[in-house]
Amino acid sequence: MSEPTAQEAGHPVFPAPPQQQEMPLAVVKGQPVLQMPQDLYIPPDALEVFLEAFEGPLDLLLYLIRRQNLDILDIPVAEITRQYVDYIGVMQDLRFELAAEYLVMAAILAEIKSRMLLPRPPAEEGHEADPRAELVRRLQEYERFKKAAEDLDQLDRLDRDTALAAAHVPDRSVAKVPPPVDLREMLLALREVLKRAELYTHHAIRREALSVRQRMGEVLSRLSDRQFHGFETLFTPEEGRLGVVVTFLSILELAKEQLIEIVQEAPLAPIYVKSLAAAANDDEGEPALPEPTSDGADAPND
Amino acid sequence: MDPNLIRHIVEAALLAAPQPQTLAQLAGLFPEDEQAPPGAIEQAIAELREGCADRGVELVEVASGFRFQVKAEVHAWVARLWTERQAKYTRATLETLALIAYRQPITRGEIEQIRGVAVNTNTIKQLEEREWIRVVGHRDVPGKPALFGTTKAFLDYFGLKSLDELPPLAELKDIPELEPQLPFDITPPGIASATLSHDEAGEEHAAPEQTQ
Amino acid sequence: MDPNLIRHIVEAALLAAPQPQTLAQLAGLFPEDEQAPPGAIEQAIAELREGCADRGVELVEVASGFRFQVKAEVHAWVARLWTERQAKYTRATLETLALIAYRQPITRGEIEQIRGVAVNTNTIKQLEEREWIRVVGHRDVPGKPALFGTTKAFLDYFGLKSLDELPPLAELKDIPELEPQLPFDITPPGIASATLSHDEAGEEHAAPEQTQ
Repeated sequence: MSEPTAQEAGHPVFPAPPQQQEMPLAVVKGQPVLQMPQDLYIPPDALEVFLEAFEGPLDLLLYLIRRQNLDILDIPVAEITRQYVDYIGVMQDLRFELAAEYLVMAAILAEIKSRMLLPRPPAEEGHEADPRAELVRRLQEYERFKKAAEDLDQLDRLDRDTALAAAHVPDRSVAKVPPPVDLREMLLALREVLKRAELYTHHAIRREALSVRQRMGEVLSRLSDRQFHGFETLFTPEEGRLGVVVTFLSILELAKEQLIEIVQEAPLAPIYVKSLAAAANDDEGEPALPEPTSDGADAPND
Repeated sequence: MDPNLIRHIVEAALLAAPQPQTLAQLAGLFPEDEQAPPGAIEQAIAELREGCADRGVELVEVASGFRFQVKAEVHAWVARLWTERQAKYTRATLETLALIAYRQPITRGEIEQIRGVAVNTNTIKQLEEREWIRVVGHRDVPGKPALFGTTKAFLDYFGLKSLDELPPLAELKDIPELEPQLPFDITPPGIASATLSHDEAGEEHAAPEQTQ
Repeated sequence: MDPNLIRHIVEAALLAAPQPQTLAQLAGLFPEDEQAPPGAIEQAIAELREGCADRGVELVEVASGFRFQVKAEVHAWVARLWTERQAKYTRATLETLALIAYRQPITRGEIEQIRGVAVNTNTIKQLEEREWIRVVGHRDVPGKPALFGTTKAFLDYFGLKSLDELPPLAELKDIPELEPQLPFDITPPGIASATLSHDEAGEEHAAPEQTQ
């Protein structure tokens, strides 16, 4: 028996919990330890503190391994088990669900211990995993995230390390954004109108050069001061021949619709144009508009 | 104590505090054993105020203390943080807009004549507020009705150089394949008139005879 | 459009907005017909960032966009504005959060498996109420346990642009007392190997004693 487990054959060699001493709460391998907790032996009256100080049995085991150099192999299983069972009575007043996990850990340790003590069947020699492997893996895994939690806590975070900068906004009125309109939507709406218009009216809307319509509005705007303007001044030669023609057509159309007046005092004399549709009522806005119904009756000469 | 540090502290505190801060409150940020020298906070405030010349916020003093606030000149943009999308335009609005685009200059009465229903005042106002239509004059008939035309903003919005780029009316009638591509509901022609009456809440039906 | 005006608008908007703003959101402050030129907002951000060198605040980018925040070096003073506001988080909360952050999506059972203790319902609730974590799905196993992931608010709170910026997860550390005796080079058969291979995926099957 040269197995490492053989070394522990003589236990329990662990000293009893040192309740006779005042400060050290436990003694590990003969060394009194002042910090809480010292090893798996938890004095019942310290149990509550103990449970709060550690995040669970893995945390405790890690602590013991890293700080106390506890050899997991050197755990007196029988003693631990006996003590844990004793705790059950104490824990009834405490958070039992937390304590249960420590009991589970004790069971795991006991199981490891017992598996290591048992002789292995020769056939499985070399195949059976070390019973501690799973525990070690879990300890390592837990340690990573314990460290990650500490790193996370070190990050600059709002409220603790920084604060949002904000300026006052004197006017919090909500801006209204008009809806988007698809050109095709508008065209389709128009088509519907035209379909209905054909039902209601005898005159269909003719195809028109829209640039003339646009120019009509522009000419009217330029004439909005109700003054006579030189006929030539309405043209912009830079637009080229087509632009001149469009302007000319729009003037003819405006004249036909009696929206402008064209004056020539004598043959070959200068021609003047004046708006009959001047924006005289512009400033008066809505109230100046006639009733919609009478308005509708106003334009039969279309 | 470094005046720059004091200025940084005052600036950060004014930007972090939910309320305006008085000089006394600002002085209270410094621990007793490391008070800001007398006048240092006033000095920091003065410097911060000047430093706002080329910034989007300004440091102002109000009844309850000092605060940074958004400058009025950029408010129009900042206000868009709290935007509210208006509801989609109704069919009535789109029809009115289309008629103004294709038949300008046109009066409201003429639009009503073609549509067969009265045009809600809000419809016109909506389009005017969007600056897509404007009054280009008044027809010289009794009542002097306003003549509406479209604007450059209208052309810009739809990416048109001129109205000529709108499809001709004749073409419009012959493009049924337009329909399947449209993302919105197309009312089947059969029930179109019935549905249209619900388009706009305040829209009264004009008697069809009126348009003859 | 004047670059200074754009910078003022961006600065004012970032200080006026209750949340960090993305480049797209900032671009949305400009109306359709007067968009900021391409790259202008990025330029404004860069200038504002530089302009913070001699100020008490800084412009940072976090997961949900850009924001101004108090510089860490003056925060100690600014923090006196609030008497007791700094929530301290317990180790249980931080460990749970770290597991969700690094191992998401992860179930509560998987967290418990790694931590070796039950996760308090309040811990999860607290993290959910802070909107640092959320349920991102359910694992397709009996009981359909919820899978948790972190949110943008979590990244924002910790001043991170993405999960990539989390501190790297530590390497597995050797357990010195045990390691030399452990035959890790021998492939452990049976349950042990199955469990070990699930190292990264989060393990469902624990030792039977572990599960509640």
